Amino acid sequence: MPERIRHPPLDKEKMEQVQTEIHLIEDQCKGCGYCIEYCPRKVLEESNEINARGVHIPKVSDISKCIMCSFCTAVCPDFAIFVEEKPARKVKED
Amino acid sequence: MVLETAHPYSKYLRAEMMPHIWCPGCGNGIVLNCFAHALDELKFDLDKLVVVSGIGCIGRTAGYVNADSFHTTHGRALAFASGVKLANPELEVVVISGDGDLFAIGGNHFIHAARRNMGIKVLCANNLNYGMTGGQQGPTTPLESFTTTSPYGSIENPFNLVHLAAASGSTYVARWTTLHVRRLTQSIKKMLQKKGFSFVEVLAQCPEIYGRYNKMRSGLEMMSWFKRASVVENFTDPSKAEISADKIPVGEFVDVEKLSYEKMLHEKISKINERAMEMVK
Amino acid sequence: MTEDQKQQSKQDEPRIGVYVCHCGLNIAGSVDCAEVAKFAATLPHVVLAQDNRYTCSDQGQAGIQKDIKEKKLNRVVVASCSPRLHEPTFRKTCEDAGLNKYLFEMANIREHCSWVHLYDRKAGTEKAKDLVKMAVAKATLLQPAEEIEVPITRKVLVIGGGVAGIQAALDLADTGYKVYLVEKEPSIGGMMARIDKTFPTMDCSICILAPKMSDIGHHPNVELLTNSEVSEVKGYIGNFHVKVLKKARYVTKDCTACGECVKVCPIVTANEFDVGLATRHGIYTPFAQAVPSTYIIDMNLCLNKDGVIVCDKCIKACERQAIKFEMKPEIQEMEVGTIVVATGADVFDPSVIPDYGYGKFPNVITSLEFERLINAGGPSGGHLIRPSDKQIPKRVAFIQCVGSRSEKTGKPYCSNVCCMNTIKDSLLIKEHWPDTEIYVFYVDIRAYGKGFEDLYKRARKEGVVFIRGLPAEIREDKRTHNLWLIGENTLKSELYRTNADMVILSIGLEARKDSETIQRLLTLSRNQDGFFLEAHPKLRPVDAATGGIFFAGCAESPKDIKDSVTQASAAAARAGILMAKGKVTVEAITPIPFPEKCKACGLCIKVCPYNALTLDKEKKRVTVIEAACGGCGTCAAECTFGALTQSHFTDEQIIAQIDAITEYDANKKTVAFCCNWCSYAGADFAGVSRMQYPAHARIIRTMCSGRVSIKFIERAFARGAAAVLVSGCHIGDCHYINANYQTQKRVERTWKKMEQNGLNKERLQLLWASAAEGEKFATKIREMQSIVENVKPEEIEKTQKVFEKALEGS
Amino acid sequence: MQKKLLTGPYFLNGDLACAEGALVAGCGFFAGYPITPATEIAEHLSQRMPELGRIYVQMEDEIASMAAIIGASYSGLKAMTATSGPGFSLMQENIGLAVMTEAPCVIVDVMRGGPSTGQPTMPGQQDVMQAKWGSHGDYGIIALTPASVQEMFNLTIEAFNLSETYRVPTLLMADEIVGHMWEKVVIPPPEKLKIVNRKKPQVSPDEYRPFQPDDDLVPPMACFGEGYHFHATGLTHDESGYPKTSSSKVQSELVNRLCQKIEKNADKIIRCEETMLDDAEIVVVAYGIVARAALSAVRKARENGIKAGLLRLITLWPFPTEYIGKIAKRTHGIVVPEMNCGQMVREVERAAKETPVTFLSKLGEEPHTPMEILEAIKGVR
Repeated sequence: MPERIRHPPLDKEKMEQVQTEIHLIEDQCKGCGYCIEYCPRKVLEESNEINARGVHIPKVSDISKCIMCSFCTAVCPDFAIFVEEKPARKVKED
Repeated sequence: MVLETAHPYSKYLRAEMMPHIWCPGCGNGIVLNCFAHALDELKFDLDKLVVVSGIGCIGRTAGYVNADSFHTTHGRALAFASGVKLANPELEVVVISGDGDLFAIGGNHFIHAARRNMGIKVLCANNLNYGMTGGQQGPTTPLESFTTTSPYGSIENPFNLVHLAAASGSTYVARWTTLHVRRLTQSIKKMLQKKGFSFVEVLAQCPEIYGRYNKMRSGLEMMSWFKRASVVENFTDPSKAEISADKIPVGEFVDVEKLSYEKMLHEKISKINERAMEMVK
Repeated sequence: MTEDQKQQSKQDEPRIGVYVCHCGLNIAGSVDCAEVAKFAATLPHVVLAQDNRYTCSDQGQAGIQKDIKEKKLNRVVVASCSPRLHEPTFRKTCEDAGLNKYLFEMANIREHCSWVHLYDRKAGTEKAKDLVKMAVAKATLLQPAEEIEVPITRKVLVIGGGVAGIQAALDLADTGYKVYLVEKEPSIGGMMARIDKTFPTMDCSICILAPKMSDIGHHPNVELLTNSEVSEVKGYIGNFHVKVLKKARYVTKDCTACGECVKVCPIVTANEFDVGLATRHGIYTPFAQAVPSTYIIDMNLCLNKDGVIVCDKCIKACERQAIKFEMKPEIQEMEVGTIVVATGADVFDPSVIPDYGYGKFPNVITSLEFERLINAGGPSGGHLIRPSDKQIPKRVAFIQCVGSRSEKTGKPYCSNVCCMNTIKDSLLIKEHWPDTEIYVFYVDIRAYGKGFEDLYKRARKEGVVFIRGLPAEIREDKRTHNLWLIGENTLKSELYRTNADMVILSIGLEARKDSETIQRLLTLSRNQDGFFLEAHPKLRPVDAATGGIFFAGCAESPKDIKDSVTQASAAAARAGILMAKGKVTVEAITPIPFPEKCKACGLCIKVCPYNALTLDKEKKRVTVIEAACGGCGTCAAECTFGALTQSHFTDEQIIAQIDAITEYDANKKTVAFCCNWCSYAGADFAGVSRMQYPAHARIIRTMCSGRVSIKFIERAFARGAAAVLVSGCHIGDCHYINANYQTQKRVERTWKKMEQNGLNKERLQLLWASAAEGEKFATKIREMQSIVENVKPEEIEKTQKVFEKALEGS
Repeated sequence: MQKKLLTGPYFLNGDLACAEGALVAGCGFFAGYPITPATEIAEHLSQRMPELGRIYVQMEDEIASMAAIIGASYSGLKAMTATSGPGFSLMQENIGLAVMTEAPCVIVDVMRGGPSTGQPTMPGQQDVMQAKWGSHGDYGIIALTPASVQEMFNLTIEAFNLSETYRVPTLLMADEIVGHMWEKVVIPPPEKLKIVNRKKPQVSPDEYRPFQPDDDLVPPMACFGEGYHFHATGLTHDESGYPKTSSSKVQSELVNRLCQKIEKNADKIIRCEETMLDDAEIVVVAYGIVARAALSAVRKARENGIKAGLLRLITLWPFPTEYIGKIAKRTHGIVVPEMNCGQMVREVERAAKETPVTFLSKLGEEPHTPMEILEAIKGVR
């Protein structure tokens, strides 16, 4: 039933995305690119900033897309990235 | 970047040893990551954990885990671990080593430890070659692939580690690649809770050497090979689980219960010991 | 037919009996039947010609049977109504009298003559004579034929798991047949599962549906394939080879629907089942009573959609280990004998009507959204609340015929259910919140069914105000989000400005967007509203034109639950007949090969839509698989070497009809070819609707327009015909899948030839007209009138010379 | 101690005495592999260990046995293995690991005729150099050698005590005859025996550095499961135990310590038995089964008026170089009978400097007879 959905759900606050913050231990990153490649929401992208090892470290393109699945943390071979939840801001009335 | 909050798994790693020596994109880092994640999910008592590893890139893991750890001579991790486990069965003994260490020079110790169903958990990072010494052909190097000692393409039929482990008698056998981090973590958790000899093989990419010689120069390319070729085939026949260029059968292959060696030994000893004590009285 | 009858009728001279029917005044009113009968008597091989009031009556039929026996008739022609109506009847009459039923021909002097030339008795009578002459010419060449029998697989495929599909499946399964029920959504239940109460009985809809749903879930004879779609259907009546794409559910049957996985799933989206008014997670079940109860993962939203298991929260939460991301879609193949199409209908999207502000004003909702809000299991727990401020409205307005009975929205039909639905809804509101003011803006209240009128009276008694006249526009007070309905009360012919807290648009039903795929898969045809076309609106309401396929529920046209269930049981019964018999006879209109003339060029094989022909290159012959043949005749038309013709529509028989038309005054006539399923039925429809058009056309019936070979067109022109009309089904609607593509090609080739030779190509017309487009057919005939009148004799002579080669071998 | 330990006189062969010695010494773990002439040690312990609630396991090969006892040692148990020449060679790499990780353990080598498979049932003293130099790299090692069944018992206990004290693998270099001959053994009651256990760390896990030595150069030893979370590796490591493979300072400090640990304490480790040595002009230096013949040869020499004396080595390594040097100065000549082609004799020569050393070699199933040694003594003049 692919109807056109016109009204937002009555309990739309449930759709509110969790607020997250991505921490990067810059100099531990070896630039393998796994976190960038396999983030399901493409939150990360390669920055042109170079770290102490001379590799391009990842940077956040759009933090709002992050859903805190923490796959970047799990797939990072160098324990250089992890995600933490920020206290959810008050849902502003649209 | 907020620095004071530490990485969630930092309490499982020896801070002074970080960062580790593995090459950019090496799969061993992910194996260690999943191992730490499994320990975290089990709220594992690190005082009870002993990590033993042999010689090779993955051999350095013992040094990185914040628990009692031992770095044995090449191939002897399992024999050493048997001593540790029998001496103190309360210890959770985990051998983290490589395909060369466990199945070439250490092959004899592997099949016997499995045969005896020694209560040891084996986490094998299979990077398809001898990485530490510069990329020589190993016991799992795929047919016709190039290494520093098979410059014309390897002519040796590689081991099917899943089949070998199952045939030798291990009570839990699973294989994942470093792309299946979620299910690898669950398999490691399950392995840590198993009683007898349990074995998890992790296909870990070695882009710097094996990848370079076999048209998969970057970690990402090897990861996409894993994604393209891996097929989840839980509890299918281990003998059919060969790894080939276009198919990597992954999943859990064996999950049975068998009385572990140390349990049988200590039960027998306590029985004999009691009888001996009566006779003495 | 016994052996001796065959010998006897082959050698004998044709002894034709012609019966011209008055059909009361339907024919006699505008055609001089006696004169036609007298004329028929003069035709060659006609040994008896008479006219009578009702040939199709029992005495009429008995008369024919008496003549066959006494007068040794070996051919019968009846000039009366459309063969689509009574050919089967008269064929049976001949068969019962011992005459092979293929030695019978009809002349359609009612729908194609008397009813369309009511005010031109002379032209009508002349045309009737011609039609009889054509029938006699064909009858002379008719040969006896034997129908072959095809076995029916005793299994049935039901497409669509709404109440209609469920009822049909249960009936058939209870009869003992194996039923495959294919449902596209994760659960069966369809539209009825989303409704709160039903009318007129005010039952709780899901409470009466759920038991049937669980019966389906546990029935030993029903194999339920949810989250699946029919991907391919081959074969023919009794022997359908079906492929169903079973999309992956990613949750196995071990799931006990405990819901632990939903608690941990990070993905949240709008639940389509609640029309988006409630949320659901990435892993979900559409509603509590879903059958099967197994949960499903929406792989478009799940984080693991690219094949990498990024998030395993649900796997860890599931004790039964029922979640398997490695599931893959599979194709399941099955052999079935019959198919029931119960694909239901969509609801109309009122956002295309800007004046009502649906989608802009929050408090304008549709009746389906109302059903979910008033439903205890729905998003608001059964409280009718205004989406803007979640308050219970004091003044509610219903607007009827939104997306029904309106040309503007392209939905001219009445959707049957909206009036009663609104009455029921108003009573529901009065029941919960008695002091709510309710206004219903309607055009006509259609409470036609059993118990409907009582409900309507009760509503009015409860104080529901019915105002005749739909509002022209709805305006919103931006601050309070209340609404102003501005329109005209047509009974008091005064304007009204009604204020309402909430407006419910009583939306109609429309054909499903994907019914086009089902149509193509099963070679069905649809009416202009997009609903599937039944074989005959009166006599075969649940059969599809294609044998072995039946309809149930809103797929055939909008209807309420009671009618859907009734139709479902009817469809089940109809399918049961075929499967109980276990065999069906195939009409003897399959191709007849002449091996000696065959060049093994393979052209015929290329055009056959049913690949019912196989070519043996070495022996240079073509063999026919009768059971697979649909009977369109396209192959016969394609063969230029005369190595293939179609039984009962042979080249000679059609040419005899062309020659009969063009025997005299050819320059004033149009030779028209119409296909049995569409344009011929369209012409019948024009007759039934008494559309008047000039009498210059003479219609030759073929099973498909693909049967009309270039030779016939050229022959008609060579015989001096003023114009030729070739007509058939719309491209894509062809009863024989794509046979009419060949018609298009042949007419275009003839146009090119006419242009090259300087002929006026307007004299050859091509018309696609469906069975319902009588108006379109009549308009074409009126247009061609001027062409026929302005054709100069020189043009005709020149045409005759150009096409004289077509006269060889006549 | 479990009551089941033997006390009092018993008639045993060397292997059984060694086994009982291990039990008395508190050996909690034995891993072995069958090899003549040491199999009886394993067989006996497989019977006795369970009675005392201790662990016996037979591994797939000697390499595994050696690795296993290091593991058991690091799990807090005293551990032992027993083998013969071929097994001893296989064990060398892991003996090196035990040295590098300073794992206390005892390896019994009941020597037989070599090289290679050699004479499995015949005596030999051909592994003594392998005992010192068998594994690669420089390191200190302790090797004792019994000459009687009683000594098989005593020296096994002594070997455990030394290995626990100095955290070093300690070798017991017996030979086939000592292993297989039956003699009377007196087993003192437990309280009479001096049993030494390894030093335990006195600091908290955060301050503990697993390879930080005390002044005796021996670091206190934490074991697995005690919450210290320490790391031990065969790689060159500093006091923290973590690998430091590219620092020459760390390498030299570590290797020197591993050597000095034994050399500096040599006087506390070395044991010899002297007979009629004070006025001896000719000294016979011998060990193991050969020393018994040498004793009667010396006595016969004295009967023949020759001032002969016997120095029987009980500690092969560290070698008593100075001591022999001193003796050599006061004697005319030294006779060294060995059942090999000259191994310990080299050390004696090095220690004796100018004093002439006559080497008396003998191979095969028969050790030297007293007469042969006597002739050699006479020949010195």
